[in-house]
Amino acid sequence: MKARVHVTLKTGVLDPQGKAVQHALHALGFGSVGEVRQGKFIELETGESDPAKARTAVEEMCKKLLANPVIENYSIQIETREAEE
Amino acid sequence: MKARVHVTLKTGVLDPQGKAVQHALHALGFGSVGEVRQGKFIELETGESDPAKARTAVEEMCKKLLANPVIENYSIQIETREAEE
Amino acid sequence: MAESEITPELAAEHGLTAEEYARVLAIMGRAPNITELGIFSVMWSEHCSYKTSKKWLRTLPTEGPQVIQGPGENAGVIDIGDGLACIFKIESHNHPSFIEPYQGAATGVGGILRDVFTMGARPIANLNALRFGAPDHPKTRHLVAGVVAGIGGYGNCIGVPTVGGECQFHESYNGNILVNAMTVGIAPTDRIFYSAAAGIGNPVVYVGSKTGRDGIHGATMASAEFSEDSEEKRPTVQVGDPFTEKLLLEACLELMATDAIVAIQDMGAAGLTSSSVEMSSKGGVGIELDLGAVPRREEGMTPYEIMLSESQERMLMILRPGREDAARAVFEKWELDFAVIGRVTETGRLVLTENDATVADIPVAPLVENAPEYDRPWEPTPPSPEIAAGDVIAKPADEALLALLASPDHCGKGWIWHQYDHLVMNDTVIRPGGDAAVVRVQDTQKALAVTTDCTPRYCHADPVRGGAQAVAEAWRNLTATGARPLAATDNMNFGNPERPRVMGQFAGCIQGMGEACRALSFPIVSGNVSLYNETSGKGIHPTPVIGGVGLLDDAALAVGIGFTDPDLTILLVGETQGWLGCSAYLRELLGQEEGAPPPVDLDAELRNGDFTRMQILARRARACHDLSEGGLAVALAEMALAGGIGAEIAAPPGEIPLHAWLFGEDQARYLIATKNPAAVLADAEAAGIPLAAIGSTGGEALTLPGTAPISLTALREAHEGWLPGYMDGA
Amino acid sequence: MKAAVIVFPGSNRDRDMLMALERAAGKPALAVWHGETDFEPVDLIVVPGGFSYGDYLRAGAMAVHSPIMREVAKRAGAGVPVLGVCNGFQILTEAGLLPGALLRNACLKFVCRDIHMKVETAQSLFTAGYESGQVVRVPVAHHDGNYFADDETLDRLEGEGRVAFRYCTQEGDFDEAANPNGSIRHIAGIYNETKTVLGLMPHPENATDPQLGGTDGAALFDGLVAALH
Ligand SMILES: Nc1ncnc2c1ncn2[C@@H]1O[C@H](COP(=O)(O)OP(=O)(O)O)[C@@H](O)[C@H]1O
Ligand SMILES: [Mg+2]
Repeated sequence: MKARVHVTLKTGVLDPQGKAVQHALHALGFGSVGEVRQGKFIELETGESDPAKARTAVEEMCKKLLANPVIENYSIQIETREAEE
Repeated sequence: MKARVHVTLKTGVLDPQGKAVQHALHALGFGSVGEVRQGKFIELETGESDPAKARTAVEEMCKKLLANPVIENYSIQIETREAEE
Repeated sequence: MAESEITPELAAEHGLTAEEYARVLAIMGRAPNITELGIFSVMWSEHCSYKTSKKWLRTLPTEGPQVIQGPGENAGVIDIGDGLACIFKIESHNHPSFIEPYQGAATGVGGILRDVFTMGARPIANLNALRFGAPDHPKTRHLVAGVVAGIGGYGNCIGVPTVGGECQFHESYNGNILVNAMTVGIAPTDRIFYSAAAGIGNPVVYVGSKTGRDGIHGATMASAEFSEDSEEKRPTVQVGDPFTEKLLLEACLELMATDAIVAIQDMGAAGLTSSSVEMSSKGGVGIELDLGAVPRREEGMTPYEIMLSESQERMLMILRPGREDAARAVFEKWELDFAVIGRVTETGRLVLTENDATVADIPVAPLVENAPEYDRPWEPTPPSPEIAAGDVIAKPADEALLALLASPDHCGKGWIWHQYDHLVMNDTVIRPGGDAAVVRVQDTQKALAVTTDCTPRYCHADPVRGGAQAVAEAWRNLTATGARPLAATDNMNFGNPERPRVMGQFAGCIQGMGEACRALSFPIVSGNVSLYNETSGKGIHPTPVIGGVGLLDDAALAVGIGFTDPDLTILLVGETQGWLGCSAYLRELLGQEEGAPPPVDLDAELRNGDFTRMQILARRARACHDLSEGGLAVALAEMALAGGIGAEIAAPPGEIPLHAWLFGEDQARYLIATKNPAAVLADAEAAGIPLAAIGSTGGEALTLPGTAPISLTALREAHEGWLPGYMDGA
Repeated sequence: MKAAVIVFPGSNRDRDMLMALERAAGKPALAVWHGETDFEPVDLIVVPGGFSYGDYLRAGAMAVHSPIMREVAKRAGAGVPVLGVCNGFQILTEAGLLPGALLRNACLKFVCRDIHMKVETAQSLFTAGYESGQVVRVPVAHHDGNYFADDETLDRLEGEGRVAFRYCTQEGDFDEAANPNGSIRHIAGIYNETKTVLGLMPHPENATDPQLGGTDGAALFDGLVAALH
């Protein structure tokens, strides 16, 4: 069972990457572009077959490794096209 | 209108970051984790109100800046929870 | 924010004691509002006010003919001739780095860089002194990886070479790692910028990044003990933006080449508050700021948040009247925010307005001068017993050496410094890995030697001796390259000063440092204090890190530690008694951290050091290395490995047991490898310097007395294998 | 030889490069700000190392859109030699002046150390100062130096003699330990079709001064000066 994890900076935390992309897009003529935020996207094969178990495991992985709650939020999708939390 | 862009490495391009995450997850005891791929996730306010126009603009941004076609694929979602391309 | 009622409880939540809050009421003549309370709280935090340490710091020597500016400005300034000054300082980012290692360490580097370029210097070298918990502590590996990546991430991007530092492990740092960053820069002596505001009516200008809600109360966090739930304090960590800092650096230096700037101050801890208060206090003037004009990243920020934000990559300047447009043009060229946000006044008050309403009004002089100052009770550390070498178990010398070289504290740290760009700027004459690094001073023949040092184990056993030893070792490291040590900066990392034992460690270390600095004419010109490095009642080892700077008049005369040729004679400068108390040998081989540390004879340091330097400058030394932890054997192995050439050493003289001869940590010693031993011996005899020829270089192995040769390959595996292996083995 | 060094916001080896060029040419090179659209005619254009725009999206991605890059591409097309080092190499691939891309180092860490590389051929403007097959020692300092291209491109590069340098051991052998970043087929630098554009990750400009521990990079600049005299 596959999981997709999005790790994004918390609102209020400076996002130099997003700021730089926004700046570059303006310079390229996309003047109407507003805020840009850049995050990480991780796809992984959980090796679980039960969605609930898979979610619990990925939740755990996020807490332990994939995200740092000091500055980041994460969201998890199990298998494809499932509604996000 | 918001857009969400996923930029991922093409299959065939080695993903050392994904491999390192997989390795670290195994070490943390998530032994059943299979392949892990890491990509970028960019959220942006397009400043457009028409979904078709927004998509065309973001498509353009991906080609010009957000993704490098030699190594990366991209996918675009306009506004929230819309089906992916 | 709705105007909350100010109660003593709220004041207490802001870290103010009842007595301190009473003082606030007396100064204000009324209850402060929330913004004013916030300002008092951060200005009177340990981090900004030095309320605990001031009394002791005053005892350090800070003057000398080379000193242009001692402590009290953003960084210390010393004269290096040719119309140039060297500007440097060290600073800690301990707490943030524990919570978010990458960003905490990165923003630490960003902060110390700003302290140096705000004075007009172009940074030319960075160093970092790191202390982590026990290697087997579950958090350590992750912290090492993050901190090192963060330091590299910031310094590499901005393009300042990171050329030195140190890294040690000890369980006392399990809950409180230390990340101390040092920056060294160069400025013309006639273009040094200070922070005292002047010129009634002059514009106050904000430049750099926009202000966000990040890091509010970082200064107070740095002044509080950690508890188990310190996760709660998380949002106080900032994200670094080295690209913006690079632009800020170039823009500031560009504007500094004109006469537009009256005064300038970076916004570090406590942001706009401490910068505006310090500028007005030093200038004896008032400052009025219109908070509505402050560039910001987020909507709805309150005056309290704007004043306390610790957003990075920002500066405050006072300009000469009429120079606003010229200055604006420079910052706009570099695509940075620029805003006139206020003016200098004659009132002596810090007045903040928003939409024409006054939101804070504080008399600056009492805010600064009536800041609390404590003479906290302290207890001296009880002396540790002296340990006789004969009472220490002797292990086979080869085994002992290999074990020491493969131990966390004494292994090669290349895994770390290869992640740092130590070559950018094209001036790195001596790279990391030896004693001090040496970087050239552009447009001159000169070079600076730079180092950081401290042996916390010694400081723990005997703070006075340990404090003196840290200074002596920094001085020695500079000397061993051929440099003349000029001045130092210090980072005082300690536990909770409200415990008399900890306060006693602080007082003791300062005493020892002061004695050594005086004896070696090595004044302290800047520094930083980090207290409350304590978790659940467990404090760190006392860690007064000394950052040293020395000068070589001719960069070509610098020597490294590596043996350059076979058939060199190896000379040992200084006296060896075989002091094993508190040694690396005891700790790593016998698992004992005990005994009194080696005595520090400052006269011998001075004599032996001056002699060694003279030999280097007379081109008699092909290589030179000072002796420190691990003693003679470890120093020899490092010289052999650095040069890729082996050596053979004779048996110890007289009655010194072999293990004490090889691993004793007697101070004031150097190894010199020379082609011309006779000349050096003659000089030593004439000068009354203890000197002995102990062996010679050559071959592919190190041969210690009474053991089979140890191949360089085996030495290298031990020395270079531990850290990468540790970091790989998850 | 008159050379120009392009300076982007975030370039940080521009001065190192200017020093190396001046040492070789005996006269200062021109520093050209990224916002310019034109500059005086020169014999060589250099895109130096650093972190243009912080390299915040992808190394080199944003610099490509600087006004000056249009002019650089135009002159490259007209045959003016262009040298891209480190970030400059990344920028030239992003700009499509060189094929392939530079990925995150396989070890995932920034790496700063001396490496050895083999000069594949002395038959180029840039390597005329070397012997074919010569092994030289120069430093690298990068986070994204892991060269990648698809097999077809790689075969073509090799077939056309367009691999400029490969990482190797001191003895000239190719092994993984000698490859600091995981680059495919050990590639450290490549040419365009006409061999007038060179991109490489290592820093020859940081190996031109005996006081700094090595001079193996000097021949690259000396060779250029001789060829472009
Ligand atoms: N341990 C110390 N020894 C000497 N000077 C110190 C020490 N700690 C702080 N100082 C000096 O006190 C001043 C204030 O330091 P600090 O608050 O750390 O500076 P900043 O506000 O730039 O962060 C500086 O001039 C610094 O050099
Ligand atoms: Mg400061």
